[in-house]
Amino acid sequence: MKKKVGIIACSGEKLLGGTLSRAAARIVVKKLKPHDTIVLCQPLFAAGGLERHGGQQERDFAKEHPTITIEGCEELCSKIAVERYSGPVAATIRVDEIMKAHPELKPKSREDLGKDGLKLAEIIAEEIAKKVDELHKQR
Amino acid sequence: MSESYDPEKETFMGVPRKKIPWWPTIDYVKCNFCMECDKFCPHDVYAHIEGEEKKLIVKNQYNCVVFCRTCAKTCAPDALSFPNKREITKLIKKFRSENK
Amino acid sequence: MSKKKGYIIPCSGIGKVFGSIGRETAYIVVNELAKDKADLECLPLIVKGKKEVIEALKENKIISIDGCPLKCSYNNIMEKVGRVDAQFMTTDIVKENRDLKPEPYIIPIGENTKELSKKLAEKVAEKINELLENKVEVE
Amino acid sequence: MDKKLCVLPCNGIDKSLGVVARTVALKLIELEPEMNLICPVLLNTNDERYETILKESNIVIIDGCMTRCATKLVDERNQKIFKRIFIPAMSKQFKIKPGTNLELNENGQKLAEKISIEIIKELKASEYDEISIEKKLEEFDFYEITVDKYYFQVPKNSYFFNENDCWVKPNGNTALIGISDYLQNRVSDIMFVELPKVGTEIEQFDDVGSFDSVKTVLDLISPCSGRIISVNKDLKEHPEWMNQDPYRKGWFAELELKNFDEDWELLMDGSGYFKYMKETITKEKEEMDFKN
Repeated sequence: MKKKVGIIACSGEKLLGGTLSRAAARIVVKKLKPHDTIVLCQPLFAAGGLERHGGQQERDFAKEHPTITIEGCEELCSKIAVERYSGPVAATIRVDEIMKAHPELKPKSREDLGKDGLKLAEIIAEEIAKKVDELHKQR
Repeated sequence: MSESYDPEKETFMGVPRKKIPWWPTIDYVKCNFCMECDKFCPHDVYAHIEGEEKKLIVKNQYNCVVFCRTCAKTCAPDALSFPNKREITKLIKKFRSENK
Repeated sequence: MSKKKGYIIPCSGIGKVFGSIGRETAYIVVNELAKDKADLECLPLIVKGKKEVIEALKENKIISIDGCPLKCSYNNIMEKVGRVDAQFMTTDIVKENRDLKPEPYIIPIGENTKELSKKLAEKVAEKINELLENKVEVE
Repeated sequence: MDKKLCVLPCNGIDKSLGVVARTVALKLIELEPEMNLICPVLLNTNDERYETILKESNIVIIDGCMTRCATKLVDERNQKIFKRIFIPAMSKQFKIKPGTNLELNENGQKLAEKISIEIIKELKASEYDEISIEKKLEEFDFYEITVDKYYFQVPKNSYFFNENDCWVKPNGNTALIGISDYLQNRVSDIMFVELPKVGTEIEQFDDVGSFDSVKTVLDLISPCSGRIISVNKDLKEHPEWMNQDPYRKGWFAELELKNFDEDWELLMDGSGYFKYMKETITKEKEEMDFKN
């Protein structure tokens, strides 16, 4: 049985990169790889085992399953959180790099991605899906 | 539930699902085809029929969860009805005692 | 009125619509209702412990917006900064407007979700004015 | 005060803030003799002795400064927290500066006094003393299965289930009813509850009130027959308890049982329901595969 891959979007609220990373994560988990991936929430890693349904589940899951973080900017918040509370990250996707690789696509804003933004989110999502397949091949 | 849910095999409290007459009945006088019930039900009990006078029918009645009446709650014109729960409980008890 | 600002920290909820209401609220306040008096910060950056951000928060007013009882924004800010001046729950605004059921989809958010975010944004903006006019501390 | 409580101050003896933290703890156990004092040094060195007390009680944590040693001591444990006290924040709130000398001056004493009184006041106001029907539900043994990142728990004994994922916990001729961990997970964040009217007579499998989330509205389908003698009014303010603690704090209604021994025949015990629940989860997974 293939192990599920944890997707942790940086979901930073301040930057366009955050909105894109969140959108891409949802496309992967809902459309491209619904059976092989699950979304984990970055702040929950630190919020830890607050209530019973707290982040303890994020930490435990990330210890036993491969994880891919989607970073909206160079701060790499998700990667750092996962490595601090659970363990090494299997792969990291840099949204800002993909944006640079597609100058023709100009997302509208962090509030509203617009057509170009959604297309970019699709491209990022495909990149993640490819990584998921690679991870499953390695298993 | 999709094809993988096979009413033949399914049981409820040990009684074959096919033996329990539990599903919604649509009162087509009241029903305004708002489709709220179909939107609510996660078990594909209802189905849309294009171009028919009765645009909504109960297609997979055995997908319906016994004793669950929540779709009737979402029905504004109150057009959905279910069998009497006490009769159904009696029927289940009778079946179980006969097949102990 | 102090030149200070109100920093809004919405939670990064990604799986449910409650997170989106928090972000949408923050954008409305920062872009419209309290234009020069409010700003927002990425919660993952605070979780990561970015010094500049934490220092900036300390000198200003901090408003957390959370989407579920785990309160990752509130708890992580208390952990890393030690103070939250006002906390909001998007679930409260949903409870107060039972007729406005938020749509479950997130990209893009539905009309009810936008409406709820506007209502919450008004409350948050009002609170920021209160905090910045030191009404709260004077009592 | 029926819920056990303990207090854990930090052990900062090199700063007045730490001394204030300790003084608050000492004042608390004076004002509230039932409260246990947890020694941070002993907890740090060998904490078997504290194992039971910590497990059964909620804790008041008092940190003297930003290093937060008391919080760190408790952080790794899945400990129920009643209140976190951060002395610098309190000093700002009460506008009293404890000064720097380690022998607490008059201000330091006053600050410690004010903080302990506030904690006691909050204690009294919290559910511990309120005469809301605080159901004394002890710890319970449970089966557990993890699916992706969600835990699904089922108590091993004294709870009985119907196939609509609702439970009954009989106790003499009365019983509590509620929803299972599986059902609360499937419905997700519960926002509103419609509690039944006290005094209503119900038959087994009747619907007894309902609970709404953004996703759906569901009725609680009663596993047993009887008369409603009380309802969990706290759920009006805290519907999320049904999600966080579905078998205890999230209880829904209390009934006076009518013929439970007959109802019982149509119910499953903990192990039976755990098996049934696992089958439902696998069926749902297969279905998801089918759909993709």
